[in-house]
Amino acid sequence: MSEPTVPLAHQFEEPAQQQEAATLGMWIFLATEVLLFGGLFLAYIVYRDQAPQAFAAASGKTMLVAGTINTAVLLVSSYFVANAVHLTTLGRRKVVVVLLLAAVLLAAVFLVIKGFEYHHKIEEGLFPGMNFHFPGGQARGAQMFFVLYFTMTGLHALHVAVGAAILAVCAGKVLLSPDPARLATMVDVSGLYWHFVDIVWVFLFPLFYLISHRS
Amino acid sequence: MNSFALQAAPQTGASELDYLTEQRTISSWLFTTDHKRVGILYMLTITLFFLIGGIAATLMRLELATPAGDLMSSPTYNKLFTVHGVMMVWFFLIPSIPNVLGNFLIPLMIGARDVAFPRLNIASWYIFVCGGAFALYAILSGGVDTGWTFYTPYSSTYANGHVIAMAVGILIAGFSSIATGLNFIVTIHKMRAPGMTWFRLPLFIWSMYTTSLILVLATPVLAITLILVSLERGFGVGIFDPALGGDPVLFQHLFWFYSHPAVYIMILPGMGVISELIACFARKRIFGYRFVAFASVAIAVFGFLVWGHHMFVSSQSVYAGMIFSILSFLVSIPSAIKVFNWTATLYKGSIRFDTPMLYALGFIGLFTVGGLTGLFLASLAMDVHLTDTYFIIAHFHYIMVGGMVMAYLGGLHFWWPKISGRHYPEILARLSALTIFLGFNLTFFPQFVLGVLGMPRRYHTYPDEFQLLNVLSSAGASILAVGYVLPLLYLLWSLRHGKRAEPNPWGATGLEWIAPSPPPRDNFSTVPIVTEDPYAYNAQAAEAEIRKEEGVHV
Amino acid sequence: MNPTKQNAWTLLVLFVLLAGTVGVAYVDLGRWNTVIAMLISVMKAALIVLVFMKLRHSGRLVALAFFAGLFWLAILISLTLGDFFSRS
Amino acid sequence: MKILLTGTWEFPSASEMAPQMDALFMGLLVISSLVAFAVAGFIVVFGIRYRRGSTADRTPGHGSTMPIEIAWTAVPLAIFVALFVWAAVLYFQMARPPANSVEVHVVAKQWMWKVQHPGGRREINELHVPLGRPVVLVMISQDVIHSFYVPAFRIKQDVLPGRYTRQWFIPNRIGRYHLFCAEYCGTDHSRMIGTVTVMQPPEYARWQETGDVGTSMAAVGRGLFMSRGCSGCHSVRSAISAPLLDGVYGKPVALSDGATVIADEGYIRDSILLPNKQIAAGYSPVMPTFQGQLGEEEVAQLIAYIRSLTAKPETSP
Ligand code: HEA
Ligand code: HEA
Ligand code: HEC
Ligand code: CUA
Ligand SMILES: [Cu+2]
Repeated sequence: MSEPTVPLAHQFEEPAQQQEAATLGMWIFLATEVLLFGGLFLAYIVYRDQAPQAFAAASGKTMLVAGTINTAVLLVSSYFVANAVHLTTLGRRKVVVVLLLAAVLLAAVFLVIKGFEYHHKIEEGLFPGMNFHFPGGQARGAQMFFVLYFTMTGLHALHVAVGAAILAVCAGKVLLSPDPARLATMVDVSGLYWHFVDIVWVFLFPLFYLISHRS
Repeated sequence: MNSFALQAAPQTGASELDYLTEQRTISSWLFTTDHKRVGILYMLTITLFFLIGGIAATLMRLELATPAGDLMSSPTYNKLFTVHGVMMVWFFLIPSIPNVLGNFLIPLMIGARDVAFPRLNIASWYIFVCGGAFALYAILSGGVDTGWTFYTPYSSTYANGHVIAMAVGILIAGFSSIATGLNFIVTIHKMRAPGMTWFRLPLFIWSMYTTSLILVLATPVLAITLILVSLERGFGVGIFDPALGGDPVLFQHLFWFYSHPAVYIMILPGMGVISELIACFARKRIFGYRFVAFASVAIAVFGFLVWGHHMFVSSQSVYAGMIFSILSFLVSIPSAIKVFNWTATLYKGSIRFDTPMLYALGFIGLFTVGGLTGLFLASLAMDVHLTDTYFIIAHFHYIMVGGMVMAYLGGLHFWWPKISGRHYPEILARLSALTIFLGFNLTFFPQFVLGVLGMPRRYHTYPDEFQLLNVLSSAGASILAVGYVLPLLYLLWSLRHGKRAEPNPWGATGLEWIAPSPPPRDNFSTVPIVTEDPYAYNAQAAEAEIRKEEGVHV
Repeated sequence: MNPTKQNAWTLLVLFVLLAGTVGVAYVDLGRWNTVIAMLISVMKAALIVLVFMKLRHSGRLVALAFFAGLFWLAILISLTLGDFFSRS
Repeated sequence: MKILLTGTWEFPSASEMAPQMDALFMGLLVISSLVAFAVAGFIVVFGIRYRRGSTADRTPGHGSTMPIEIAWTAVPLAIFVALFVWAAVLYFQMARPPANSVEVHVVAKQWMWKVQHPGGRREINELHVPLGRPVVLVMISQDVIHSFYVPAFRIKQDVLPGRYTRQWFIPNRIGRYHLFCAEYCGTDHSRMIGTVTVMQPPEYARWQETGDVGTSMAAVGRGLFMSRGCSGCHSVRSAISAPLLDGVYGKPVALSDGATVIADEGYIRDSILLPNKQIAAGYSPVMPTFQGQLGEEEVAQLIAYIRSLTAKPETSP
């Protein structure tokens, strides 16, 4: 870690201080993200408690296969990024670039699948507010389910897109840097963000896709 | 005078250029990453927003001078108090001390060259300005009439005007708060000079640290709440509107989960400033330093547990109400500790009544009144009668205007020589501090009475019997306005004509006072090393010195 | 163990957990379905945080920052639900 | 000027709760004033005594500051707990209406109060109540949140859309008092005001008979029950399997998801407007929603009718 070549910004005294500051900053930022999504999770609990059956019925309309694939996609991408972070410290430029770009590609796959699901929902008349209809008399609760579904997965998808952009920038910088090991902190911190995006999905997945898929 | 207990070479500034003169172009300001310049940029912006909020207040008070709604229509009045609340809370008071004095002082006080993330710092200002632009757009293109609390389903379904633009503006300003809070936390953790241990930090730093904690942990919830309101309003999807399957009380929980802690964002920084001022002008080490420091932490943490006291008549469960009520009482204990410790600091001091000290003493009195009336509101049954009346308005103006704005002005005067390198005219300054104190009390004390008598807030017209008190309040407001305009004028005047300031005009302790006035870009030529506790004041020595001077004169 | 190997093992376990959570959804356990699903999610999240995000090696302060986020979320949720669930 | 001066300080107290509230207020006021004046007093005394250049003794004290810190933490704490208990007990009382109350229905809408008495008389922005009898207001809003506030009674309660809230009082002084909407509700919030008139019970009884009297709320509800087709299903002769509503009110109802709820106003209102929210056990969810077809007042009348089917001995009027 202690590469003497890391450029030191004028406000810092030593590289370790700079690196710790960046890491701490990112973790605090992630704490704020927890609370950003947290408000939505609270709404989810309150409304699911008010209409448990409607939520179960509505959950039946989500695409379990697509959701499962997407979960796997994000997990694998996280794995790539974790490796990329480690290998950056070793200065392994080529592998790192490949891993980061693979993660970006997986992010794109995720978004495409998500887009496909959205499209399907809208076709089916399950987009709230746009002549929403839901059979079986549970329309009210089901609509709330889909309000939360679109808001929460939408906000998450936004994070995926931002995260992918950050990873792409990292890949570019690593590629062009004469000494990739210098970029360890940057890749590390970007990776933290990416893993967090993954974690959010780990919770969204069962809450939306797995309420009722009983055979 | 006071020894600084520093092992660094004396900081020389004579040959260096200071942060103001180092570069003079506009673009050097717009692209600056210097924490001091960012502080100045914030100062200019929030002054603008304060004036907008103040003009709205002036118009409201004019309207309320008569019971009939004769000066303006009720939609206009409703838009005015919304503009007033939004501007004053999010665009003036929340960023006031943190972003102006905090930005300027934190690195200086902890002996750093800058904050941890200077580029994030200037970015937060741009984000803030961007949020302000949205809010101004919402105001100019017809206004918003929801009140600063945006209660659903009114805001999401029934309100007039550009609610979404306003919400987005506040949301964006919120991200600027988050950036600032994050920056301060990391700075205070990682950038302290050698020897600057936690218990050697000035209490201002403790208060900024705890404020940042709230900024970072509460603001995201406001962000998501405003997003949901905007979605409901924009797309007609039901989230909070019961007609669409939502629950309006959930909105109130989310909103107050942010907004109650936010009121502590609007007082903790003020408390920090007051601790500095009291110690300096009483020439005494602050009484119970650790208690005051931990009181800040306690307020920040326990402040998150009491939000339901805004919802005692909202149909919240009786049991939840009881929990929130007792916790509201408990969170008042640390404030009590602070008030008592400040008062005790005066004991056996050598007290000077310079302008900043006048503000500080005014703060203690008015904050105490505001806080004590908060206890009325935390008392469950009492709040049933008092909620949504002018008693509430008086309660929070006593704390926010009588407390925080006083502290901001006091701090501004105290550090003005450091910030600008100039002295302000002392007599005029004392006079306006007095004007503000008198005007303030005349404006807001009658409102307590109005509230007890039952006058509801957000009323454009009111029954005749409330007129006398309203007239008094409006009269007070005009005195208050004069009191605010004066500092604006003489501080500007002093930039050019004020006496030049030496590095430490007050004989204060603290690292910021060993840097030249104004400080150079990197604050310290050599990093200071701290070996002693803060507030190394000595009242006896100060008195002895006076005796010596007098002896010379005789 | 070297980090890349550790990451690989972690991924494997994550996949097993994923399969588990989907599988359990096909068994009707009443309200336990949700409980189990959430437990599995917490396990997955913990793995990601501890291994991929290296929280184990990041020091107390960093851990504190992250747990502050979780703790405050717990405050938000528990006190709000306290109201909703105690209404008569 | 006359307007300015007359009546400014008049502050009527017209309910049994009011004196208790005023006592609480005085208690808070006395304690707060003592504290505030003590703090201010110390500041003034220290400010004079230890002003710069005064000859007061400034030798630093010795000993620990711990005892005094503990003292000024513990004493307020004790006071706070006492205040909390005092106010909480009162609040709890305010949340529990006595059983024998007159029940008055209030519907709030932008920007008026519509009141309906059990006897059928309706009024707008007025509320007439009998002296000395407990009155419960059962309130609901048709649009946004309002708040029903009568300063002379020291009571206030938000009125929500989609859910009933209630508050009660025992008026104990004849007179006319302000009624305010206290929750901001839009343009004419400040004009959503009215008067509460407290009358002698006989006078109140007479008043109920005159003016805009319809038949009693329950009787109107009965008419609606027939004309809106409820009776088509909810009757012994019906071909559809729907629960008979006699005696439902106030009783526990088993739901299809296994839960049990008490059939109060809120439940019955939901059954009419959101029939699929909770399904009575053993029935299929075939009841259509009446959302958009029935206003809140009509729903209140239907509820009054369904309540009247629960043949409980009515308390004497
Ligand atoms: C900076 C802002 C600020 C601060 C610091 C506070 C501090 C407090 N506030 Fe206030 N409050 C607001 C701003 C603030 N408030 C605003 C803006 C609103 C209205 C929002 C809206 O609806 O628009 C509001 C509304 C509000 C309500 C809701 C009223 C309602 O709408 O029904 C309540 C209820 O409990 C309350 C209570 C308190 C309490 C108990 C404190 C305590 O923290 C105060 C603690 C301080 C002291 C108590 C004084 C010092 C103590 C002593 C000297 C000790 C000794 C005392 C004794 C032994 C008795 N406040
Ligand atoms: C946070 C800080 C803050 C500050 C500093 C103030 C400052 C003032 N406020 Fe406050 N106020 C709030 C926060 C604040 N307010 C909030 C949150 C609300 C609730 C809103 C809601 O209900 O949604 C509120 C509501 C509120 C009301 C109640 C409205 C209602 O419910 O109907 C009133 C009424 O008197 C009022 C008055 C004032 C006055 C007279 C000042 C004065 O201190 C202002 C004095 C300042 C100036 C006058 C500007 C400087 C002078 C000039 C620029 C001179 C030139 C201008 C002219 C000649 C016009 N405010
Ligand atoms: C198409 C037939 C039908 C009509 C018309 C109808 N209902 Fe119902 N109602 C039902 C059925 C079936 C149930 C039981 C299932 C349920 O709870 O939804 C029910 C349940 C109820 C309940 C809950 C009773 C309980 O025991 O839980 C109430 C109250 C009620 N209806 C009132 C009304 C009123 C008032 C109207 C007219 C405005 C009305 N209904 C019109 C079929 C009907
Ligand atoms: Cu109705 Cu305010
Ligand atoms: Cu509060």
